[in-house]
Order: sequence, then C-alpha cells, then structure tokens
Amino acid sequence: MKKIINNPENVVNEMLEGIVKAHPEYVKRLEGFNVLVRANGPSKGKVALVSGGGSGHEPSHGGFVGEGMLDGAVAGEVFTSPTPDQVFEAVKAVDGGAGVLLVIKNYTGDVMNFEMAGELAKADGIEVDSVIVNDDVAVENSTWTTGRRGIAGTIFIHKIAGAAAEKGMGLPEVKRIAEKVIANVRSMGMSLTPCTVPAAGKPGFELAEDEVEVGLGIHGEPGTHREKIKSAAEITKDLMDKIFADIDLTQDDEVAVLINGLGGTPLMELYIVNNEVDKLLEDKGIVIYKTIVGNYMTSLEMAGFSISILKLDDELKELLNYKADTPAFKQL
Amino acid sequence: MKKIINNPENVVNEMLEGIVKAHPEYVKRLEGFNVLVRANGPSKGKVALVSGGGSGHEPSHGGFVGEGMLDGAVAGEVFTSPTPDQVFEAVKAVDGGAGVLLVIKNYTGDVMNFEMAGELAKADGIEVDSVIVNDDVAVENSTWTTGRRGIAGTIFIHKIAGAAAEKGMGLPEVKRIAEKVIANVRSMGMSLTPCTVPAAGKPGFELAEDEVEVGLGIHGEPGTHREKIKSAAEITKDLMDKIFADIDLTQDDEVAVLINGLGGTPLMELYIVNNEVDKLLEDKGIVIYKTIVGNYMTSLEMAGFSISILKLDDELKELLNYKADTPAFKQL
Amino acid sequence: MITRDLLLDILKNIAAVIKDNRQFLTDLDAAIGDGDHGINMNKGFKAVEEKLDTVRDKDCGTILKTTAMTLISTVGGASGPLYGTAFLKAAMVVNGKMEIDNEDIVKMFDEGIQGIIMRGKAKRGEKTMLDALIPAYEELMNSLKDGSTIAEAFNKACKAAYDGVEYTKTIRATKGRASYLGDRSIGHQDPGATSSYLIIKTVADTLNR
Amino acid sequence: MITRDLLLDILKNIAAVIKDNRQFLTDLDAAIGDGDHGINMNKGFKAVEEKLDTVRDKDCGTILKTTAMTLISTVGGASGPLYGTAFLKAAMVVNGKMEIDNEDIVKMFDEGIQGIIMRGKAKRGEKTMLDALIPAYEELMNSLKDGSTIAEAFNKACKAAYDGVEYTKTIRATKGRASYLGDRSIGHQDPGATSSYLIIKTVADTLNR
Ligand SMILES: Nc1ncnc2c1ncn2[C@@H]1O[C@H](COP(=O)(O)OP(=O)(O)O)[C@@H](O)[C@H]1O
Ligand SMILES: Nc1ncnc2c1ncn2[C@@H]1O[C@H](COP(=O)(O)OP(=O)(O)O)[C@@H](O)[C@H]1O
Ligand SMILES: [Mg+2]
Ligand SMILES: [Mg+2]
Ligand SMILES: [Mg+2]
Ligand SMILES: [Mg+2]
Repeated sequence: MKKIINNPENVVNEMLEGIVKAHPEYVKRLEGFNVLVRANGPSKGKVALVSGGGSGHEPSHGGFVGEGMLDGAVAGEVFTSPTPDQVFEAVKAVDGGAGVLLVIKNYTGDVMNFEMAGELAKADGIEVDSVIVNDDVAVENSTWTTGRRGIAGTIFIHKIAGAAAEKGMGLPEVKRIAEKVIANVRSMGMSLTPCTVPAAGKPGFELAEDEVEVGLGIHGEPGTHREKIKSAAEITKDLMDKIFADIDLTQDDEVAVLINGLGGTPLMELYIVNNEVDKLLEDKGIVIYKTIVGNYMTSLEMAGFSISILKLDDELKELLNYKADTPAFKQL
Repeated sequence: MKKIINNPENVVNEMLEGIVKAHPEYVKRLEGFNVLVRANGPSKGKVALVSGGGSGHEPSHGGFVGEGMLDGAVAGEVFTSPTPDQVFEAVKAVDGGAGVLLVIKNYTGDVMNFEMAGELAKADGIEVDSVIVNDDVAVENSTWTTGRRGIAGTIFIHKIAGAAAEKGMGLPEVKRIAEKVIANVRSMGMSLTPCTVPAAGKPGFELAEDEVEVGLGIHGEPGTHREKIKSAAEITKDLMDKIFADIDLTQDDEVAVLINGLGGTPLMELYIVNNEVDKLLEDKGIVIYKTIVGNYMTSLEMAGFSISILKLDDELKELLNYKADTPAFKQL
Repeated sequence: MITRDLLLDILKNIAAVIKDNRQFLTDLDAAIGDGDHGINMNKGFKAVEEKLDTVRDKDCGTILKTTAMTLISTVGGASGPLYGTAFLKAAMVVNGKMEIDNEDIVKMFDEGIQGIIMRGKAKRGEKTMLDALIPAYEELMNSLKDGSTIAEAFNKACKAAYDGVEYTKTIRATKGRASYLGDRSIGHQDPGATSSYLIIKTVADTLNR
Repeated sequence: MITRDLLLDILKNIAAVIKDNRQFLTDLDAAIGDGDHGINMNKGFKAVEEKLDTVRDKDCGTILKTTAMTLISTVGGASGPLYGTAFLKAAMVVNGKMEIDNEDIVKMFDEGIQGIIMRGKAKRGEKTMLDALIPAYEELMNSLKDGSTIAEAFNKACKAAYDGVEYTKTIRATKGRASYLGDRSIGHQDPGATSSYLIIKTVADTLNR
C-alpha cells in the first residue's frame, strides 16, 4: 500500500482536520465527532440538509457543506457508513428550527444508520425527514437486490435540494424537490483499477492489465461484470445505453450531465468521455443544459469514472443555477 | 497502458472538444488550433493573459480561462510545449488592444516556443511581454541547470495577475504583479507513481512498491532523488524544509498555501498533507491567509502532490481575493 | 443458566475471537462486499471490551444494552445497526436480571433475530447473517426442548450455524452489498453469517469450558 | 555539390531514419528527460516529408525554409525551436540557389549551430545536441580544407558526431530538462545529440550512395 498518510487508523480524523484548516471560512468540525457543519450555521428558519456516508469519496461529503448545498456532512470510516450517534449529532447541530432532510444513499448500512439517527432526532423533537438516492442503473431492480445504489448522481440532489432549502422552501417542498431529482437522475460507472482502504492495506479486488470492471459501486465493491478494455467511445456508449434504457428521454428534452472521476483518472480522460457523451446526446436531439466534469464522488485512488444524466424541467433548472458556495462546488 | 481514450495520437484534440462542450459558457476553441480563449473575448481595453504548455496538466491551463484569470490557454501535445504558431494565434485572438502578457513556465522548450511567438506578435504590432515562472525549489540554481522549473505555483500567477488585468491595470503593472508573485512563491513536489504519456504507451519511469520520487517536475521527468516511502508528516516536513530554506518567512508573515494533487492522489491524502503543512506553519507563527487543496497542475494520472507557499502582502491579498469565474477555479 | 460473570466472559471471548478473525472476515467481505466487515466488527467489539469495565457490577440487561449501544456507535456499515439492534432487543429480555435462565436465552435469541429482521428487512435464504442465526436458533430451541443442557444446546446450535454458513455459499445474495453482484456472489460464503457463526461458537466454547 | 534533388532525398531519408528511431530516441529521453523526443521529432519530420511535395520545384532556400517552418510548428518542446532555427539559418545561406556548394555547406552548418546557440543559450559540454553538432562541424570543415570530398567529409563528421554522443554519456547536463537530474544524468547519452548524430549520419549515407 502506497499512500501519503500517517496511521491508517487515523486517516479520517486527520483528513477532517485538514479540511477544516483549509476551509475555515466554510466549515467547522463538531468537537469530538466526525461531522462538518457550516462555519456560520445553523441558519435560523432554514431547512437543513445533512448528507454523509463512508469516507474515501472526497470531496463528498464535507466538500459540499456551504451556502446553497449542505448544512452538515457526516464522515464514517473509509467506505463504512457513519454510526447513528454521529448523524444524530449532525442533525442537532444544523437544525435551525425548520427541520432537517437526510440525504441517504441506498446502501443497507447507510439507510439503517441514518434511519436510526432520524428516530433518535424525532424522539428529541426535531422534525426530520429523509430521501434515499438510488441512481445507479448498473444494479438490477429490487426483486433481486436491495435496490439500486446511490452514486455520483447524489451531487445533483445536494445542489438542487440545497438550493431549494436556501431559497427558504419548507421541509415537505425540499423533500419533494429532492425526490424529483432522484426520480430523474441515472448514473453508471466503470473502473480501470481497484483501490485500497488504508486500514485493509491491500486492494479490494484485482484487475488484469487489459481488464476493466463495469457497473461497480463507489466502495470498491465488485461491479456487474468484467470485460477487456475498450475505447473511450465504446465504453461511453455501453454506459449511456444502460442509462438511456432506464430513463425516458426524447428529442428536445434538457439534461444536466456529470462526468465524475473516481479519484485516479485524469481530467484529460474525463473530458474525452464528455466529448463522447455529448455526441451520443446530440444524436438523440437531447439538449445539454449544464455539464459538470471532475472528481465529485470518488473511491479513493480508483481509476475510472461514472456518467450521471439528470432530466430537467424549469423548476430543476432554476435551482441548478442557483448560487452555491462550498469548498468543492461553487457557482456564481 | 490502461486509459479511457480513443486514439492516443488524438487525445489533445478530443480533450479540447470535451472541454468546450462542457463549458461553452466559459471557453471557445480557435478553429484549427489547440487554443482555448474566453467565450466572450477579447475584452476591449483589458490586458490579456495567455498561458499554456504541454497537455496532461489539466485543469491547467484551459480550465483557468475565464473572468479574473486567463484570456487564452495554449495546449501542446502531452508534456510537450506548444509551438510558436499556436501561441501566436492565441495572442492575436485575445489581444484587446491593451497588450498581452505571456505566462511561461521555465522549461527550455516552453521559454523558446513562447518567446518565438512573442517575436512574431511584436512583428505584427501587438504589445507583448512575458514572465517566467520558476517556483520549484527542488532544482538547483541556474549555475548548474536552466534554472528552477515552473510548477504548481503558476496557479497563483494566473489568479493574481489575472485579477490585476481584470481590474484594468496596464501591461507594465500586470507584469510587475506577476513578477512579485513569482518572486514570492516556492513549491516542491513528490510522487508515488509514474505516469504514462498516451503516445509513448508506457510509464516514464519505474518505482518500487516502497519507493517515492522526490522533487520531480510536472512532466514525469525524474526528480532529485528516490527514497523509501515515509509518513505524510515526514514527507511534508522534508518538502517544507526545502521551501523554508528558500523563502524568507518570519513570524506573523501571511501566506497562501496550495496543496496540489498530481492527478492520481485522492483528496483525502491531500487534506492529510494540509493538516501537516498547517502545523509546520503554525509552529513558526506564520499566518495562513488562504488555502487551496485539489488537482490544479497535474501530471496525468501520477500519484503524488506538491506544496506551494506564497508570501503575501496587502496588494497580493486583495488580488487573491478578487472574483474569479473559470471552469476550474471559482471565487465568489 | 448464565451468570453475570459468565456473560462478561462470553463477551470478552467474542471480542478476542473477532479480533483473531479480523482479516478473515475482511477478506470474505472483500470478495463480495466492500472489505470492511472484519475491520468494523473488531473496532466494535474492542470498544465493547473496553466499555465492559464500567458495567461489571450492573445487571445483565445493562451489560447487554451497553454492548448494544457501543456496537451501534462504533461498528457502522450494515452490521453495526443489525448486531446493535439484536443485542438491544436481547438486553430488554433480561432487564434488571443478574442471571439468565434457559427460557430467557431462547427468548433473547428470538428477539435478537426479530430485531435484525425488523431493521434489515431480510429473510432466511438471502445470504445474510440470518442464514446462520435462524438455523442456530431453531436448533437451540429444539435441543433444549429435548432436554439438552444449555452447553450441549449451544454446541448443536453452533453446528447448525456452521451449516448455515456453508449454505450461504450455494445461494445468491439478494440483500446487502453482495446482492449487487448477482450470480457472482454464488460460491462465496457470507461474511455476516460467518461472524454470526463465530459469535455462537464462542458462546458454545465458553459454556463448555 | 548538393543538387536540389539530392537535398530533397536527404530530407526524405532523415524523415525515414527518425521514424525508425522514434522509440529509441523516446527511450533515451525517458531516462533523463520527459520521454517525448522521438515522438516530437517523428511528428515534425513526417510533416516535413508531406510538405516537401509542395516545394519540390522551388529553390534550396525555400525548401529548407519550409522544412524549418514545418519543424517549428509541429515539433514543439525544446528541440522544435532549436532544429527549426537551425534549418532557418541554414536556409538563409542558400536563398534562391538551386544547388549547394561546399562553401555553402560549411556556412550553413555554422549558421545552423549559431542559431541553436542564439536560441538555446547553451555551449559545448552542457550535454545537448551541440555536443554532436560542433565536433561534426569542425571535422567537416577540416576535412574539406584537407581536400576531402563532401561525402568523405560527412563520413568523418558523422564519426565525430558519434564520439560527441558518446561524450555526452560522461558529462552532467546543465541545460535542458536533463539538467534537473544533477549528477544522475551522467551515464546517459543525450537524446538531442543522438538525433543530431542520426541526421548527420543520414546526410553522410545519402551522399555516399
Ligand atoms: N438487510 C440485511 N439483513 C441482515 N443482514 C444483512 C443485511 N444486509 C447486510 N447484512 C449482513 O451484513 C454483512 C456485511 O456487513 P458489513 O461488511 O459490516 O457492512 P457493509 O456491507 O455496510 O460494509 C453481510 O455479510 C450480511 O451478512
Ligand atoms: N538550451 C539548449 N540548447 C541546445 N540543445 C538543447 C537545449 N535544451 C535542450 N536541448 C536539447 O533538446 C533535447 C530534448 O528535446 P525534446 O525532448 O524534444 O524537448 P523537451 O526537453 O522540451 O521535451 C535534449 O536532449 C538536448 O539535446
Ligand atoms: Mg462497509
Ligand atoms: Mg517535452
Ligand atoms: Mg462490508
Ligand atoms: Mg523531451
């Protein structure tokens, strides 16, 4: 294992310290917890958004704490859902009296831990609701699995529901918006290399020099299948075909595109992928309203990427364009 | 070679297409050239900034084209300086009548190609001047080398000289500001893995599983020496010691910090490094005015990082804080 | 009959066994999950062991509730809330008691399993810890009915849990992270079922000493 | 005496030799530079070869000027401006001429080297292309003075260039990218000196056919 770290058991703590020291104008840490909240929070009368999950997905989730996006982010151990007490602490800290929306990615552990936290918060008299993000079309439907996973499409929920909250909408409205985004976003990814959880010390899986893993999650868990590496055009087409099959898109529909790097893939390759995505959308007469390219929901140093497509309407467009000012996502 | 690309010979072209398609509100491409300029440029009466170099450093340099930073970016082949005709074309396209400043990193090829372009532009009646960035303290002084290299500290020149130009300063002033930044910024980097130029098809060097390369440039060229991998604290201290030895910093001085990822290193590790940098600066009573953490000047998929420290005064602070709106660097 | 001291022993021994099997459980999870099950469980039971000192002289319910809360707040992932809920439900059965009788044990086991089902919404045959726990529970109940001692009954339960783990190799996961693998999960044993087996085995071994 | 057709042949042959040595030059550059010298040079001379068709019936100066401009606008890196400038300076010597005589050749070679020095500010002994070119030039000049034919003179120049390349192995680079390596550049031959040797060798081989 070759990493720039100190003690593998202490990476989350040191990382959180490093984030707070880098961005004190945006975030502060809840003393004794792996929770980042807005430096100037809580915002009185504003619905608060709390997201989180295992660490190793940076800049998710702490990087999106700030104006127009999250109010709090809870960091579990690497690739491990945070525990209910941590989430509960975040909820208490960000509640400004207008209630808290939990943004949960659909992994058994995340769902259970966040829901337990929600129960604790409700028992404490805090208004809490939650949405479950499940954008990953690589996973079969819920007859055979726990349902689709939440992956990079989550960024759109943070951005758009975050804008709704910032604009002063109430908890039911913010939840409705978040669910609209969830209903309209689909993603799929692939990877060229595994990644190594520091505490594990060795890669989660192995890939031959000419092999790629298709449809994998964001925790280094194996994907749907392996295949020989193909050209960027072919890989992109495969992923887009799966996305197209799962979302109703017709000519003149408007979409937002996220080409998300998994941590070890250079921007050069992400832009080459974007070039292919653009062609495929153009072929169908679909209008690209906004494109985001970069590392937003990563899996440590894994090489690979995911594509997320969000179908937009006027309401989502306006919220997508709303100002955001966070360490990792800014929009003027 | 495992990359998400199509034809290795065509990566720069496809990448530039992908950038323009992702960010049409920021950049457009000069037809037939590997040059990106502001979508709404040239800005009449404003000094224009042109930067560039080999490709493979994304988001440098095209990602910094936009309000408050660059007016044009010239992309060479991967890790190869662009040719004079390309730079010349960029200069012609961005000139708004107030002259053009070339930001050149101190590599023999870059200096010669950009200077030839400057000569062509002057012959064409355009007011052109240039600055040469040489922030890399890993390299010995110019008795033994062509002088220190330009690496990630270049971002500060783009940001600060870009702000000066945006504020309406004249070419000599913008140049003075750029040179002040150059005089006050020092950087040093290290890597855990090599990277592979697509057209070459194999890594530029090899490293054992427990070895790191210290003080290397941003083109995969070997560094000053190799050593066994150490802890983040030790590695950071080594690099900071070299930086401290080269820049006059005393108690209460204010600095900006850039922890720059080389492309394959996760943000988690960069933040762990930032935590160490912060401690070392604090120990000396040096005040951190602003910190930037992320992939800004990369070497394809190389794992590793560099630290840049910029000593600030009131003028530089004001310009550093000035609004910027580009694909890869935004400041509200 | 399990005395408070025996209960404390059992918990300490579980912590030791989980620690010994940290890498094994992690490797099992790496094959079909995300490779953290051993790390998470070890973190949790290490914390439990440390916490036990503070409740040595409390009743069995308090000891088990403390165990549950510690697991919930340290393990994380899927197994944290599941084991945590199981211990919490079991704790409620022996609230205030200084000893646990055989009837309690059956009830605790049943409540624990119901807690896991409530929290995780899985059923037997979905390649989870339930595939070790439910057969073990059934075997325990039947053996006690047939007149076995508690130590004998746990030996049989342990055997059933083992078979349950073996059975998870033959089926496809439809719950938890391994479900994403589809048929590729077949052939691998479930990490959570394995940790459940190890826990039951440790109870049996401790009782048989 | 080099006729226009011979000049065109030489340039075509250089393109072929550079192509054959693309990987070799790149590997040399990977060791002490950034591993692109062969790629860059090949790109440049391939473009030159394609461009030659458009200037077949022009004078030697135009042919060489076209070569220079093509190299400048395709090679990039350090070697692009350097070789480009060298060819540009050499072109100026034979402006309008349909043939190149021995005196021109010496002058062209000298002017080319001066161009490289002007552009790159290096001198002999800094582990650059100059360490192949300057000894080759001196040998060429002396041989011609001593009455050698141009073909013989280029053979000797080629030998001197080769020795120059060998010499670069023994010294530390103080110019170009290899200078960053400090003493670690010792033991490696300079890629630019090697491409210069290959170019001179190709001239020699073409003249000797
Ligand atoms: N819904 C569920 N019900 C019961 N057990 C489950 C469920 N989901 C997962 N598990 C168990 O949890 C184990 C994985 O635990 P662990 O690796 O700690 O969590 P995670 O999958 O979040 O990383 C699986 O092997 C399985 O036995
Ligand atoms: N200042 C200089 N003067 C003469 N030759 C130089 C100079 N700098 C570099 N070179 C030559 O250029 C060669 C490297 O060329 P190339 O790899 O194409 O450029 P780059 O170093 O920009 O990648 C070196 O091997 C050396 O011979
Ligand atoms: Mg996990
Ligand atoms: Mg180069
Ligand atoms: Mg797991
Ligand atoms: Mg080179």
